[in-house]
This record gives sequence, C-alpha cells and structure tokens, in this order.
Amino acid sequence: MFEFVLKRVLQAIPVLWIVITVAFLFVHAAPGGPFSQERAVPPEVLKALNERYKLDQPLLIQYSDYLRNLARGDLGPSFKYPGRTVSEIILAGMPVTFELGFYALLVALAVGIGAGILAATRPNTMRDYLPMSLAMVGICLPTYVLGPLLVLFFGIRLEWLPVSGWGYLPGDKILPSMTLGLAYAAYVARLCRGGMLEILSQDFIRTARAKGLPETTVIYKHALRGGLQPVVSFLGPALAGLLGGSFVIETLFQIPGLGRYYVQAAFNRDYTLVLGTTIFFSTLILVFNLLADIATVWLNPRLRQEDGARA
Amino acid sequence: MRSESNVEVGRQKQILHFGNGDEPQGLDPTIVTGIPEWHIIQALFEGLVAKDPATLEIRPGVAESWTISGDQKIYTFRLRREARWSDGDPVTAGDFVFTWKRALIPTLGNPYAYMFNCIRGAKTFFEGRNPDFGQVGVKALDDRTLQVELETPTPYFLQLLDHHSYYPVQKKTIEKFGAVDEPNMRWTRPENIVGNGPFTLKEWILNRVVIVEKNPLYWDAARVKLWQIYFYPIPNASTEERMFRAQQLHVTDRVPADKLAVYRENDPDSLHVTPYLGTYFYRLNSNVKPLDDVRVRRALAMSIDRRQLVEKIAKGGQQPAYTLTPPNTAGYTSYAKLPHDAQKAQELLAEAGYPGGRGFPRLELMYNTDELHRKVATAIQQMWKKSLNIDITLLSQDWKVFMDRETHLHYQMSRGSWIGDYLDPTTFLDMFIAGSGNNRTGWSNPRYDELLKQATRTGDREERYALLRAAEAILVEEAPIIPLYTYTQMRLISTDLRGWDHNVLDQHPFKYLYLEAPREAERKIERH
Amino acid sequence: MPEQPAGVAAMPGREAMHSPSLWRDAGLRLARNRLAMIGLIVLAFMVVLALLTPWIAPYSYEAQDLELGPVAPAPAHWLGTDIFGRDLLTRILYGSRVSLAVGFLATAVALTIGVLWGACAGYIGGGADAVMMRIVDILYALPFTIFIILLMVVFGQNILLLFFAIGAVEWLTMARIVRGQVLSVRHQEYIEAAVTMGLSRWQIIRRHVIPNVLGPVIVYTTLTIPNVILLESFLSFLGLGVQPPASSWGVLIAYGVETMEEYPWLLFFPAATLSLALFSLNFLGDGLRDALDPRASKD
Amino acid sequence: MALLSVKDLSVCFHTRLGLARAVDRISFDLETGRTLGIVGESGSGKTVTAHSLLGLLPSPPARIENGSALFDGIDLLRAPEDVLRAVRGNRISMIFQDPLSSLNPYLTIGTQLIEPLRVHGGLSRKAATERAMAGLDEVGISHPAERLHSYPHEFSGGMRQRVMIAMALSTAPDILIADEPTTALDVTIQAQILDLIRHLQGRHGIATIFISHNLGVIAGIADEVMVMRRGVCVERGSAEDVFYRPAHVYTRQLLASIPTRGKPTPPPAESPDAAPLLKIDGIRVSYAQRKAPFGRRPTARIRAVDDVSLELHRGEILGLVGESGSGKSTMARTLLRLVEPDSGSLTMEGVPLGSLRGSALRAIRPRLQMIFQDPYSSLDPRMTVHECLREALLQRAPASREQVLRESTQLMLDVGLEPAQIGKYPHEFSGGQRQRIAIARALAMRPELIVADEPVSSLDVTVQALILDLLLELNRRRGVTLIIISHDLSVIRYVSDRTAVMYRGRIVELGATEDLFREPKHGYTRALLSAIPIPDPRVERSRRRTFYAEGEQEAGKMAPSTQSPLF
Repeated sequence: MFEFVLKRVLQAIPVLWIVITVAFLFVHAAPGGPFSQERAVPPEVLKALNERYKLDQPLLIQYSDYLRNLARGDLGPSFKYPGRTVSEIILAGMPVTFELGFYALLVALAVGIGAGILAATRPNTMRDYLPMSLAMVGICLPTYVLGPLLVLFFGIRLEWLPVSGWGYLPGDKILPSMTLGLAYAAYVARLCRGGMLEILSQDFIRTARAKGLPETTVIYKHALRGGLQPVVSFLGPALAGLLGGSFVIETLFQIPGLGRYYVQAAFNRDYTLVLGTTIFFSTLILVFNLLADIATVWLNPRLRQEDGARA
Repeated sequence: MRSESNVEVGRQKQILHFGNGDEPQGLDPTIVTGIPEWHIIQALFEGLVAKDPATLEIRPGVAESWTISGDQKIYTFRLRREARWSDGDPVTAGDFVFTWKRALIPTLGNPYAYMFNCIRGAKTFFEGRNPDFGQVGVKALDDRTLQVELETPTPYFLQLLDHHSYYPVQKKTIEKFGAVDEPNMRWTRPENIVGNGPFTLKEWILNRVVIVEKNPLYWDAARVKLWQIYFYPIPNASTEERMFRAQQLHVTDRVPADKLAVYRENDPDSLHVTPYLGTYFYRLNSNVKPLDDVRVRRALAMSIDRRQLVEKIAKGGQQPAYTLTPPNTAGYTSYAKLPHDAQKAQELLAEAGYPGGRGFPRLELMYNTDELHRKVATAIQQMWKKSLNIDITLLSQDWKVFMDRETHLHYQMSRGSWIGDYLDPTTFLDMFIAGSGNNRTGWSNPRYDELLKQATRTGDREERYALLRAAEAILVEEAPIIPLYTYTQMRLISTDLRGWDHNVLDQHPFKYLYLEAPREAERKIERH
Repeated sequence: MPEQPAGVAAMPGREAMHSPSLWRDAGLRLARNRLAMIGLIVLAFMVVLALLTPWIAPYSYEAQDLELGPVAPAPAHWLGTDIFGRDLLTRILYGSRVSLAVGFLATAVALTIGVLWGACAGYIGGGADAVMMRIVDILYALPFTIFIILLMVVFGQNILLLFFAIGAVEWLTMARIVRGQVLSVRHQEYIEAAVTMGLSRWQIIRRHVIPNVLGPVIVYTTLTIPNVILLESFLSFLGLGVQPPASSWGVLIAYGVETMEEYPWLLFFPAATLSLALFSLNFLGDGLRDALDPRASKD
Repeated sequence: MALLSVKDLSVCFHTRLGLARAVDRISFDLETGRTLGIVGESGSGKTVTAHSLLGLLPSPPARIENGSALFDGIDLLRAPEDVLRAVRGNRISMIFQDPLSSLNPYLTIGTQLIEPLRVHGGLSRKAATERAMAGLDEVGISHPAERLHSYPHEFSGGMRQRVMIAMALSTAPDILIADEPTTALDVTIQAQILDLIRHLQGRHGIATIFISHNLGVIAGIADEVMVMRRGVCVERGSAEDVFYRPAHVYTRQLLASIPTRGKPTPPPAESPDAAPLLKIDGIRVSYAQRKAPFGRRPTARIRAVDDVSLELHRGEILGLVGESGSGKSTMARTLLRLVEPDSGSLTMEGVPLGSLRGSALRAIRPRLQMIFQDPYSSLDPRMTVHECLREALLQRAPASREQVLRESTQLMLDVGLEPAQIGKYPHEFSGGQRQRIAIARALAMRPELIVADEPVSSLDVTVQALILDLLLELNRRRGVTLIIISHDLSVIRYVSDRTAVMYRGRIVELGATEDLFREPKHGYTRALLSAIPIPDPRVERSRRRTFYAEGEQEAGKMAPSTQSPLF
C-alpha cells in the first residue's frame, strides 16, 4: 500500500514538472501582459513594473527563478492583486472550493445512485425511463441554465433559499451545491444503472435470493457495492472536474472559491496566479485519481489480498 | 423560509450593502486605478477638498480654506486642525508632500502619475529628467499650510484634489510595510491600514466582502450616520440583480439591459438611470486601407442610427453621441456633428471609390468579450450592411489580446470607451493628441494638437472652451472615432437609502448616506 | 483443386461472401430497433433541415428589425423573435448547421484520437501505457482558457480550429474509457488466437480490440456530442468559433439564459431543440451499441 | 404423501422468435431422505426445473405455464413472494454450479453465512455466528473463527463449495437442491465434495435434488434418476433401472458416449532416428504475483512450470493431464510463445523458437496453432465465421476472394460444419460447433502442431466424443501433431499416444498412454484415476478413493473424523 502510493507520488513529480513548464510557456506566450489596461500605462510605468517583477529578464531566467522559488514553496506574488501572494489567495479560496465540491459530490451521489438503483431494479419500465430521461435532461442543461432556473424558482419565486453567498445566510449552500451536483448526478445515474444491471445479473445475486433474503437486502447489501464500481472509478476525474469546473457556479452564486481565480487569472495574465492555480488543480487531479484507485481496491476485496487470511 | 434580509437588518443597524462590481486589487489610493477600489477608498480617505454630491461644487475637505494667486498658478491650502489619521495622528501638509512625491517616484510605477502633470516640475521629475523633488512645485510651508505651484493655469485643479491619486497616505504606515517605492499593498490590510476618511477598514475577506466601519476620529464624524458598509465584489450583473431582488443589496453596481424595462414597469422607484461622464465609441484605424480615407470614415459614421442603438439595444436611457465629450461637461458642449444620413453616407462611399459598397474590402470589427459590446456590434454590422451594403466581420477577443492588438494598431475597427477622470473636456480631448497612449487610432492632426496646447495657456473659460470646441470639431469631421452614445449610470437602489444624489461623476460620498424606510412603504405595510 | 467439395450447391451464396461485415449486419439489426430508428429519423430530419436551411428558412438569419424587437411566438414568427427582431426559428435552423457540424466533427476528432490512443496504451501496456496515460494527465491539467487564447492568437479566428480545440480536450476522457475497456478485452482468448496466427499488434488492435470496445465508446460519444455543442458557445464568446450574426444552439441557449425571465421563448426553444437532438442521439447510441454486439439482439 | 410433489410443470421463455418451451410437463415426487438425480445435457431444462421451484426464474422472460409443486401444503409455483421467501434458504436450500461466482465477492464468508440464520431463524448476531462456525466445522473447514472474516476469493474452488454447502444446510432445510455442484471442480475435489454431500445428507436426513450432466456423478449419489432432454423427461426410475436397464434410446446414447476405452487407432510406428518435431528443455515459467495495486510483496513469484522437458515427434498425440493450477495451460501458452519462459529452450526442428522476435516470430507462428478451452471467448464475437477464416487464410498467404471462399468452404466441410452457415456469428452456434470453428481456424493456418487446451471440457458428453473423433481424424489424415491438455483422464486415454501427468508445475509421470492407465506409477496418478466417477451405481457407491498427500490441495483439514468411515 505504502509502496504503491509512494510510486504514484514519485510518478507525479515529472508530470507536474511538465505541466508547470508547458503552462509557463503558455502564459508567457499569450499576448498582453499583466499590466496592460484601457487607460494607457505610460512607458516609464510599464518599465518600472516589469523591472520590479523581473519580467524584463530573459524567459529562461524567469523560468528557473520560478522553479527555484517553487522548490521553496513560494508561489510568488500575484500581479493583479499586488500585496497578496498566490499562496495566500489559494489558501483563502481552497476551503470554500473543497466544501462546495464535497456537497456537490454528495448531491451527485445521492441523486445519481438513487436514480440509478431505481432504474436498474426495474429495467425497461417507467421506473427506468423516467429517472434516466431526467438524467439526460440534466446533461442537456448546462449549469449556467440550471443555476438561474433554480434560483428563480427557490430563491425568488418561493423565497425559500438565499440566492447567493456561501455561509453568510442559513441555507445559502444548498442551491449552489445542487446546481453543481445535479450535472454530475446525471452521469452517476447512468453509470450506477449500468453497474447495477451488470451485478444484478451475477450468480451471487441469485444465491442471495435463494437464501430467501428480502429484496432490499439483496440490492443494498449484495449488489450495491459491486454496482458502484464504475461510479467510483468515475469519481476521481469527476471530483477534480467538480472543483476545477466550479467557475460558473462560483460566479452565479457569488462564492469566493478558487475556480473563479483559475479562469480570471488567465484573463488577467496574472502569470504567477495562473501557474499557482494550475499546480493546485493538477495536483488535485493526480491526488483524486490516486484516491479513486485506492477506493476501487478498497471496495473490491478481490483486489486487496493483503490480509493474512489466506492460509 | 428565509431569515431576515440584509436590507431589513441594514435599516435597523445602519449597515449599507453595496454591490461593488469586482474584487479590489488593493486599497492604496496612490496606485489603484479601478472603480471598485475608488468606491472603497472614498470611504477610507479624504483629499484636501471634496465635492458636493448634488452640484459637484468644491467643498472643504482636509483643507478648511485655500487661496489662489492672481495668475491662477499658486494655490495655498490651510489644513484643518481636527483632521486626524485613524491612529490619532494629525494630518499635516507634510503628509501631502510625502504622498505626492511617492506618487511621482518613477520606480513606484504609478499609472496615474500623469494626473500630476499640471504641477510644476512633476512631469520632469517622474520621467527621471530631474531627480530633485525640491524643484517640484509642492511645499509644506508649515504643518497646516500647503503650497502648490502649477505649470499652467488649470481650471479643474481643485477637482483633481478629490481624485484618489491626490489623497494622502501616512508615511509611517507605508514605511512600516516596505520601501516607499514598493507598490505592495500589504499596508492596506485591515490590521495595518491607517486612513483619514469617514470610515475605517474593518474586514476584508478575499472575493467575498470588504467591510468598513464608522471612524470616530473623523473630523466630521457627527455627520456620518451609517455604521458599516459592506462592499461586495459581484462581477455577474444577473447575480447582482437577483441579490437585489432577494433584498441582499441596497445598491447595485449596474442593471442588466434586459431588466430595465421590467423595473420601469414594476419598480420604478428602485431604478436609477442617470447621465454619466463617459462615451462609447468605435475606433477606426486610420493607417489601414480603406479607413485611411476620411470619406470612408465619415460614411461609416453617418450610416449609424444612434437613436435605434440606444433605444433598442442599450436600452438604458443613454443619449446618442456625435461628439467625444459628453454634453455639458463642466459647462462645455460641442456642437459638431456627423448626423445620421444614409444618403450622404452612400455618396461619400461612392466618392471614395466604392459605389454601392462594391469592392469594399471585408473589414473586421473587434470588441472585447462582453454581452453589450456584442449586441451593439451586431446591430451596427447590420446598419452598415443595410445602408452601405458592406460586410463586416465581428471578432470577439479576450480583454488582454484586445488591448494588445489595439495598442499595436493590429486592428481595423475596435470598440472603445472613455470615462472622464475629472469634470473637464480635456479629460476626453487629450486622448487624441498625437502620441498619446490612449489615441490608438493612428490618426493625428497638428491643428488639433495646437488648439489643445493653446487652451492650456488660456485662463479664460469661454475662450478656452472655444478653442476646445474648434479642436473637437476637427476630431468629429475627420472621424478617427465614431462616437455612439453617452453613458448612463444604471443602478438599482433600495428605497431605504437616503442622501444619494446623482452626478455625472457617479461620486457618492458615503458620509452623507443613511438608511430609513420610506414613508409610503410603511403605509403599504400597514394596509396589508 | 484436388478435393472440390461434392456439393458446390452447398456453397454459401455469394452475397454472404461480399463482406458480411459487422457494419452491414449492425445496420440490419439497427433497422429493427424502433427507438433507435426514431432517433435516427429525427436526427436525419434535423440534418436535412440544416442542409436545406438557406432555402427553407422563413427569414434571413441576419436581417434585423430593431423596431420590432423581441416578440413572443406568433403566426408571423412561429418561435418568436430575439431582441434584434430576428426570427428565432430561422436562427435555430441556421444554428443547427453550426452545432451539428461542430457536434459531429469535433466528436469525430475526439473519437479518433481517443480510441487510437486508449487502445494502444491499453493493449501495449507496461511502460508505454504509463507514459501515454501520464501525457493524458498533463493535458488534463493545463489551463484550457489560456490554451484557447493562444490558439486564437497564433492561428486567428477559424472555425476549423474550433473542431481542433474541442477535439483536443474531449479525446482525453475518451482515451481513458477506451483504455479501461481494452484492458478487459486484452486477455480474451480470441486475442491470443490472433497472436498465434501471427497478426501484428496493429492488426490485432484494429481488427479485434477496437470493434470489441465500441459499445461503451458509442454510449460515451452520445454524451460527448451535447457537451461539445455547449462548449462551442463558451469558445464563441472568447472569439473562437461562430461570431454574430451567425449563431449556434449553444450560443442561442447562452443568450437565452440572460433574458429567460423577460423573453422565455429565447431559452426554451433552443434548449428544447438541443434536448430533442440529445434524446435522439441517445436512443440511436444505445441502439447502435446493441446492434454492434451480435450477441445482443438474437438469442 | 411425498415431501415435494411436482406435477405437470411447464415453463416457457419469451424470446424474439416467440415462446420457447424450456420445461414440458415434468412430474416427480421427492421423499424425505431420498436423492433424486436429474441428468441431461445443456439446454435440457434441468436447471430451469430447479429454479422454478424456488421462484428464481427471471420473469419476464420466463413464465410458468402450468403445473403445481406441493411442498408442505404450499404450491411453490403459485405462492406469493413473501411465502416463497420464507421457504427459500430456510426449508429448501440450494447450491450452485460455480462456487466462484455464486458467493458474493464483496462480503466476507461470515456475513454471507450468517444472513439466512438471521433472516429465517431470527438469531442474534452472536448466536448466528456460532452456528455458522459449527457449520463450517461440519463441512471440514478448519479454524472457522478466522475463516469467517475471509472473502470468497481467498478460498480455493473446493473450499468455496464447502462454504456454499454449509450455508445451504445452516437452516436445517428439508430439501437441498444441488445444481451441478461439482462441475467446476477438479476431479479429486469433486470426489471429496460428493462424499461430503452424501455424508451430510445421510446425517441430517435431507431430501436432495441433485442435478448433473455427469452420469458417473449421478450414479454415485442418486436413489432415483430422471433423464431430461429438451425440456421433457425421457426416463425416470431407480438408479439401477436407469443405468442397467435403460429404456429410452437417449439414455442408452448418453451412457454409450462416455469414452471409457483407449485410443481406437494404434499409435504410429515410431521411427526413433527421426529428429523430434519439438524439443522442450528445462522450461521454467513463473509469474510475478501482482497482488493488485496493494500487494505487500509485489515481487513474490509463483512458479507455474518448473523444469519441464519433453520431446514431441511428428504425427504424435501427446496428452497432458493435471488438475487446475498444475501448470498445464501455462505450459501450452509457453509453447506458443504467448508466455515468456524464465529459462529453458524451445526448439522446433532445429529452429530456436524461444529466441525469435518480431517478424521472424510472426512468420513461424502459423506452424503452431492453439485450440482454446472456452469456445465462447476464443472466437471474436464480432466476426462471422467467414471473416474469422478469411483473416486466418489471408494471414497465411495472399489469396483472391474466390480462393478464400473455396478454402473456407472446404475447411467448414473438413470440420463437419454446413458451409451455408459461414455467414453467421459465433454466438449463433452451439458449443460443439464453435469448437469446430476454432479448429477450422487453426487448420486454416496449415499448422504442423496444434495445442488443444481442454478442447472438450465445456461440451456435453455426446458432443465431446464427436470433437475428439474430429481431432483424431485430423491427426490421421493430415498428420498434424497434437498436444491435448485435459483434466479428464478418459479424454486423454481416448486420444493420446503418450501421456504426461503434471502436478504442481512438474511432469510427475510420462509414458505410453495404456501403460500409464494400467500401471500408474506415481501416487498422484493413482489418486487421479481413482477419482474418476464411473457411471455404474454399484461400482461407484462402493469405490474407495486414493488420495495423494504431498501437500494438500485443500488448505482446510482434509478428512474430518466424522467423515472417515466414508472414505
């Protein structure tokens, strides 16, 4: 276990390095610098700023400086927000992004697995078609449509829930989590249905039925664990997507998360912030893929042969 | 059910919830350039003078009085004794000398340094041609007396003093958190900042809210009624509008264009649409064919129906614009005009060698990614097609790419806009002087430059405005730009908010604001 | 030939010989699947409409009537008009040309790269697999917005680039899915049989591995197409892709959201059109998956 | 009054082609303590019969058309689901064919054992656990307390089937339905499991319905026998009657198809001076035991083939026999270079087979072909027979469309298939036909050596003989050298000239087939021979088994004291 994780972590280092290098080249190749703005900046000012941030140095020097600072854990200062370091910005947004991602994941799993089970236990009936059709509509409706719809209905029309914010008013986390989660619930539902159908056709389900177990036990105790395998392997990339793709939700609901920075920094040519958030999100992707692999093995005892039970 | 809304709680506790557009980059008055920063800094700092929010007349600020020499070049300010920093220290003339010197140190990289150009020697100091600040016309005669000497008579100089780049900062605080010429804004964090305005910074949660609280040491504290102001960075207009509807905001930063009609119909009391000192226009790159031909530029300008544009597309009560400077800018109005005249436009185009649009190359109109810009461009594309029979390609570009291409004249036509920094026509007209970084059209006219130069030497207002009108007429006739409309400021404002006066600079000193339920509303509640 | 089989009459009919391929059979099986056929007909109908749009559209797609402005569905404009007074039905029809082309072509790009990449990684395995999948990881992690901006700046505004850009991101997930499937197929005995026949790796991947992983790939493809159509609108906002007055479903939906309270038809009809296309695709995809599995339909 | 009385049971399946009758008016009675053996080939309806009694048939597509099954006053065919559930796993238990797939891989043995006790007996967790441990002990699993925490994959096949039996018997049922409980097991394990069932049945007085395709197994266990064919009961009677005086022609056909004889044709005269076709010298193969991602010792290697040397002459048929895990399949794959040996050499007529790479290897591959055990997975499901043969033919040599057509038609005829069926897909054929397709594909390459890995083990007995005859004919007519791998000694005896017995990666005995069968020298060979079930009730019931003891196959205790009288 330890060895496996260590190996993956070591593999991640070159991956991250390449990501950083390519991203570094990308941001510097993109036209426009961090300091250009509508009100023309006098050349003297631009020169002073470029000197201050060492942007007048050759790219190779900037690159090696960046790597050297990175090795010390220093992501550098933000260009757009002078006086704030990139680490500070990431640390401020991270808890919110994680929390949002976590709740959205809960929504995705609860709704998706529920619908998937419902559909798989009565395939090719209305109980199958209805949730699956809803799932498809969920895939059709992008978050920037679903979000405003939910807000208008629950926030403005019914006045049940706050329309924005994150932790300012009671219940304001519900709508953003739902909006973000429902998009993924659609995928989870499809995967769960597929997985459950596969497992429900297995022999050991027949055994469980032959034992006279109630149908609920058969489904939840015997089938669900195996049926969730495809969902679990989807979760790694999905979770990274949930966190990185929360840009739209964060804007719609006025949430101080990191997704907004990721996109805004690119638009602002805030070089260090782009690189910092890229490193952060790519690390997340790697970590979640690893966690998904671990979870897959954890769920499936056939893959974890380390208990000494075998004589 | 929802708990008590921000608006209700705010009314009881005098807490204003203010939609503030975007996350502030920082709160150092000398360095920042954005509007969101401007709003907050207005609460935290105060300049030598202030403006009356209704009339924009100059009123005393930190300076209780001032004298102006006969040649209008020397201003002497008397600072009030009660002016205090929020740490209790008095605000002195030396503080202003320090702040303005810092603003002009070349290595600080202050983008607003040009605001000081009217002060004697400021420009040469900033450009490094004269490293001795003693040569610059700013002197503290004593702790409470500040003398400023100008290069030329500048009728709008007092106005400049109410711009944030002239606001004082405290030397002690700046030096504590870095070198004087370091643009890091760590000193503006809530735990560090020292200001001299009606409010102090209480909390600043990144991307979420900036909270300021009444400053008891402020000299005019008795007048300040608000207890706290929450500034929210809300980049999405639709979100902001929904927050307003859900009673989470008192004031929004803007209103989505398509919502205006709805509010006019259902909630006219909350909708505030007022003229704004800004112009929306198109730049034409005079270096490329066929836009190097003034007839083509005029034809393009004359075939746009501005009335339809403002009524059907912009929808926010904007006024069709035919000149760069908005009408009645400090009493200045230009009467030059290229009227909407499709017939004339066609003739001009034919004269230029493109009768009926034949042979006219396919031009590209560039705008930065934005809903409104797209709509305007789409409408104008059709207007040109209809009246001139020419095809235009639209190109949406990310902001930085847009700026990059515009600056390097890698475009044919592009969207532009300008918001006046101060109330004077030159804040607009200076843009198109040859070599100005804001020109970006490749157009220049020596006569235009000469007229503007003459205007700076003239002390008499009417004579000066006449020169500026002559210059603007050249700009309009040669059409390196096509003015489209004059901006309006659109806000949704809670009927609870009092003391809010409209002005073209959109400046709303927070010290005059307070919250109180409107009487009609109370009556309505009773009836229910 | 010395041993000519006695019954030449027992020889199978010639038509059975002429490539009795998986695809032809799949076509026959698909024809018997009612839902899939409905999906196919709806899609075909949409494609035909898209192709014929310049001749059948009731109005010009760019002609504006600013004085008219947005009106709700009425006999003159079946689906209403937008804020420029342009006929929405016409806009949807023209939009379908872009969206269907983008949906199918960009997905085809993603499909081709993803299937080849995933199949090679999964089949070859070992170090090659690790390197190839790490490359996928790297591409996943790169900042997409900057990538798009760069593409635009370097190559200019170009609709072909749109396909490329979308394909470039969508193939990653495809490659992962294919690889997973290949890993499960790789140890089947028919693959070993192919090895013992002396087939090369490439022949095995092409003839045996890819056809046998197509099922999940097709299902994922039907989910990718709507994603791509929506992604196009984001790229169009950034300037890559369609620019006004041209339009696409994704762009229409994105604009519709802005005014969904005032002019709901501007959101409803484009979204409904996209949903219809997606449902059809989905039925077709499920049908195709079953059709491509000879075991599924006959017992 | 019989314990269970089934009358006129008929079951239909909805298929695309309409209704198919899977079981047609089956009737039988089962008395307390007695065993009914149901025998028949695949598709004969024996499993459907058993499942319909417990309401386990998937419905739709299955539908019970007619009939009654009275058990303790309940008609099992019509009882509501909750009544049935109280019977299932409680008063009527079932064990299934494949213990690998019939136990839930995600739950511990303990959890699964306790379930029926908790559901039906209403026992507390603690009491149920104790009963479960007692049950495990009774089926001969040592250290039951530890075993409760193990997962099914940690057990061998035989052990898993013991767990299944313990689970089925834990609620002290009246009836046990055993559906092919030993088919997936090695022959020696099969013998143990049969003994165990017999023993426990006698001890608890349970009535048993025992379903098998293997007449030998039925002979050893059934009191009464019902022979089924295509959903119909063709013969029913006491075991003696059915085996010694079969009335129906099908029963006689079944009994006759069991190969008990030796090879019908004499072995080819060996020319000792001729160089061997294939020379295997000191082959060792081991697997890195990749214990999934989390193995603590990823470097642990399992030796599958340990120092095997062989010589094979042209035209010869070599039989390779051994139980699962003995390394015979690895051996076969090594010969075909599907697996790389750690050491040793492979030479084919002087060509160093083991060191060829890339295109040189691909060029020689057609000379060695393989026939796989599972004709389901060895044929690409998405290729018609024609495509499959065409691929092979074109791989051997470029040919025109007509040549391909001619040759593939000939191949179809050669392996006994209707050429008109050449456009069909593998799944449209029966198992035996599929195996013929696989043989045709191998023949298309014109190989000199064919390795057949368990070519008939998944086929019905009547089909087995046909396939074996086909292989023999190919050997005789075309002179193809064959290596036939099987766990079934009677198969080996029927076809091979020489036989090698593999045990734990080594060849423990090698010799001319008849010699080896007449005088087995190695203990393991003897044990194997003694475990083969013989379709003769009297012989089978009184047989004594020999066990080979070098390293127990089963990790549990081999012979619990309670069972010793039986062995």
